[in-house]
Amino acid sequence: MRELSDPVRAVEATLFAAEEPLSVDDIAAYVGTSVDVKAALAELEAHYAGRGIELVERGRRWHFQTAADLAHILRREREESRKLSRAAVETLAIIAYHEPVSRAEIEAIRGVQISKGTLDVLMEAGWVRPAGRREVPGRPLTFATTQEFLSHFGLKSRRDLPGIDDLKAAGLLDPVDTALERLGLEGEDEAELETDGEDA
Amino acid sequence: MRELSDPVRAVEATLFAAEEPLSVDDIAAYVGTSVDVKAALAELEAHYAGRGIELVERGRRWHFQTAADLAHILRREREESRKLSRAAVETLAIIAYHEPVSRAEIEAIRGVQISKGTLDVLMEAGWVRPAGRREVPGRPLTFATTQEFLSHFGLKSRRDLPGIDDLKAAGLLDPVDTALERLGLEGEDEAELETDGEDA
Amino acid sequence: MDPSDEPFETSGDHAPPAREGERLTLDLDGWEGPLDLLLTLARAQKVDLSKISILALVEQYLAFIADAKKLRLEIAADYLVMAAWLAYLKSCLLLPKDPEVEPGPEELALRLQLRLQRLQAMREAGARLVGGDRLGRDVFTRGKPEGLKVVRRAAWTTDLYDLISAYGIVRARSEPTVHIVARRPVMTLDEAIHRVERMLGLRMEWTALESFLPETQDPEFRRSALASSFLAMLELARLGKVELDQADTFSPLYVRAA
Repeated sequence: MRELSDPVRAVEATLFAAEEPLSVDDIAAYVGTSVDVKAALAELEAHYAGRGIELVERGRRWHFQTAADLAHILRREREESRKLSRAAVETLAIIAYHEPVSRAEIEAIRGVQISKGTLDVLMEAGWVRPAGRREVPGRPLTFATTQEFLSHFGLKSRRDLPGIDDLKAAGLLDPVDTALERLGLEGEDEAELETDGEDA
Repeated sequence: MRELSDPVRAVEATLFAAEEPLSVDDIAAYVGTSVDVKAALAELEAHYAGRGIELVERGRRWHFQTAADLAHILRREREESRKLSRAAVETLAIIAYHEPVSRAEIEAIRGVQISKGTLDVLMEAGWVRPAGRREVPGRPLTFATTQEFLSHFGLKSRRDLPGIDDLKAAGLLDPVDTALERLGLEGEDEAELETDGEDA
Repeated sequence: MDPSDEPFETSGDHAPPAREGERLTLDLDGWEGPLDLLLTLARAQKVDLSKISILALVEQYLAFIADAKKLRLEIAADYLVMAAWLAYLKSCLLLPKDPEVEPGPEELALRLQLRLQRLQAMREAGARLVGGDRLGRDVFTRGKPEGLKVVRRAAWTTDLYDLISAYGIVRARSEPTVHIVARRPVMTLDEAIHRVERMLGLRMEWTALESFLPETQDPEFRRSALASSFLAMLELARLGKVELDQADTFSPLYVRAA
C-alpha cells in the first residue's frame, strides 16, 4: 500500500468526519493553510477510485460517499410474514377460478366491492398480474394468476384446483357454514378496507 | 493502488455507510453470506493502517474512525462534553476492571458511598449496564460495561484495558481479604473495624 | 512533622494552592471520603504505597482533622469515624503488643495499606482510561453516514385450503337462498274439528274437554292441541252440533253431542 503523507491523511480524516461537504477553504481551516489541499484532494480522489468509497466533488464541495454501484447492498430486505386478509383470499380465489376476470366481475361474484388495496396486495405478493383489457365498452382491465401463484400453492396448473363439485362434496359450499362465516367476517378487520375502498 | 475485490468493496461501503459499529454477522446480512467477511475485514484493516481513517474492532464490532494522531486537527471547540466527576471516573474504572461488580463492592474499594447520580451518569452515557444479580444473600445487582464503553474508550475488548494484566498479576484486582490470605495472614475475623468502609 | 502543608503540594488534582483558611474548606469539599483523603496524604510521602509509614499517615490524618475542627469546619461523620479508628490503630502500634487482641495492629495497618493500593490502582486506571483516545473527542466516526436501511417487505402467506374454502364461501354466498321455516308441532283447527267430531260420535255423556286431547309428552303440542280443540268446540257449538257446560269461570269445561 502506498503511504500517505500527513497532510493528505489530515484532509482524508477531515472529510470523513465532516457532517457536510467541504470546500477547499473549509478543509484548509482544519488542516492549516500550509497544506496544498487541492493536491491532497487529487491524490485522495485517485486513491479511492474503484473502491467501495469514493471522493466526489459537487458544486466545489467535496465529500466521501459509498460507491454508487454498491447502493443495493446498503439496503437489506427483511421479510415479515403477514397473513392475507379474508377479502384478499376471496379475491385471489375468484381470479384463480375465473381468470381472466375484471374487477367488476370479481365484485359481482363476491357480492361485495373490493378495495384497490386488495388487488395491490395480491400483485405485490406476485400472485396476480394484469391480463389485458376486455374488448367490451369501458375496456376493463382483467386480472389473472401468475406462475408464482401456482408454485406458492403447490399447483401444477389451474386445472389442479378442485372443481365446484369437489367443493360441494367437501362441504365447502354448505350454506349454513357460509352464513356463519359471513357473521364472523363482518366483525373482522377487513370490514373497514371494504368500506374505505368502495369508491377506489 | 491495489484493486479491491467486489466483496471487500462491499464490506468497506457497508461499514462506511453504517451509523453504528457492525458485527461480522451484521455485515454478512448486507453483503451476503457467501462473502468471507473476516477475510475482508483483515484486508481492509491492513489497507487502512497508517491512513487518516482506520478500521477498528471494538468488542467484536467494527467501525471506521479517524486516526488518533489527527485529534488536534479535528477536535472541536464546542462543549468539551461535560467533564466526568472524579467519582464517576473512579466508579467507571472499578466497574471496567472488576466487572461484574456490585455497588457494595465499588463502595468497598472507594471507601465511600456512591451517590445515586454517579451510576446514573454512567448508565446514561451508555457505558455501564446492570449485569444481573449475584446469587448471595440480598441478591445484589451487579454492573458491567457495555459495547459502547469499548467503542468510546477505544478498546478492542476488556483485555485492552490499560494495565489490566499488571494489575491482575499484582493482585490489585483481588479483594483485600484475598490479598491478605495470599500474604499468609488470616483474613476472616477482624471485620468490625473494616466493615464501616466495606459494606456501608 | 507538620502535617498541614504536605498534602496540598501533591494534591494538585484536588484543589489549587490557596491561603490556609480557604484551603481547608475547599479541600474538605473536594475529598471523596476519608480513604481518598488518606490516599492523598500517603502520596505526599513520595514513596511507593507498599513502603509508606502507616504511623506517619495516621498522624497526618489526625492533625488534618484537628485543624479542621479548630476552624470549626463541618466534618462529615465518616471522616470522624476514620479518625477514631486511626487513633485506635496508632495506640495499638505504639503500645506493647497485646497477643490477646486479634487482629494485631500490623494486620490492621496492612489492610489499610492494601485498601489504599487498590484505590490508587483504580484512580490511575480511571485517569488512563479517560485520558486515552476517546470517540467524539480525539477520534471521530463518519460525520454523516448514509445509513444502512432495512426495508421491510411483507411476505404474504396463505395456503391452498384457505384459497379453496374462500372460493366455496363466495360461491355459496351467491347461490340463491331458500328459506325453509322449521315445522313446529301444532294441531291445526281443521284437525281439531275433525278429531272432536269423530270422538263425539262415540260419547253421548258430558265429557271434559281435556279428555279429547291426544296423548303426548310434548307440552308445546299439548298446548296447541288444547287451544285448537277449544276453538273446535266453539265452532261446533255455533253450528249446533255440540252443547257446552261450565259451572264457573276456569272450572272444567264439559261437552256432549247436541
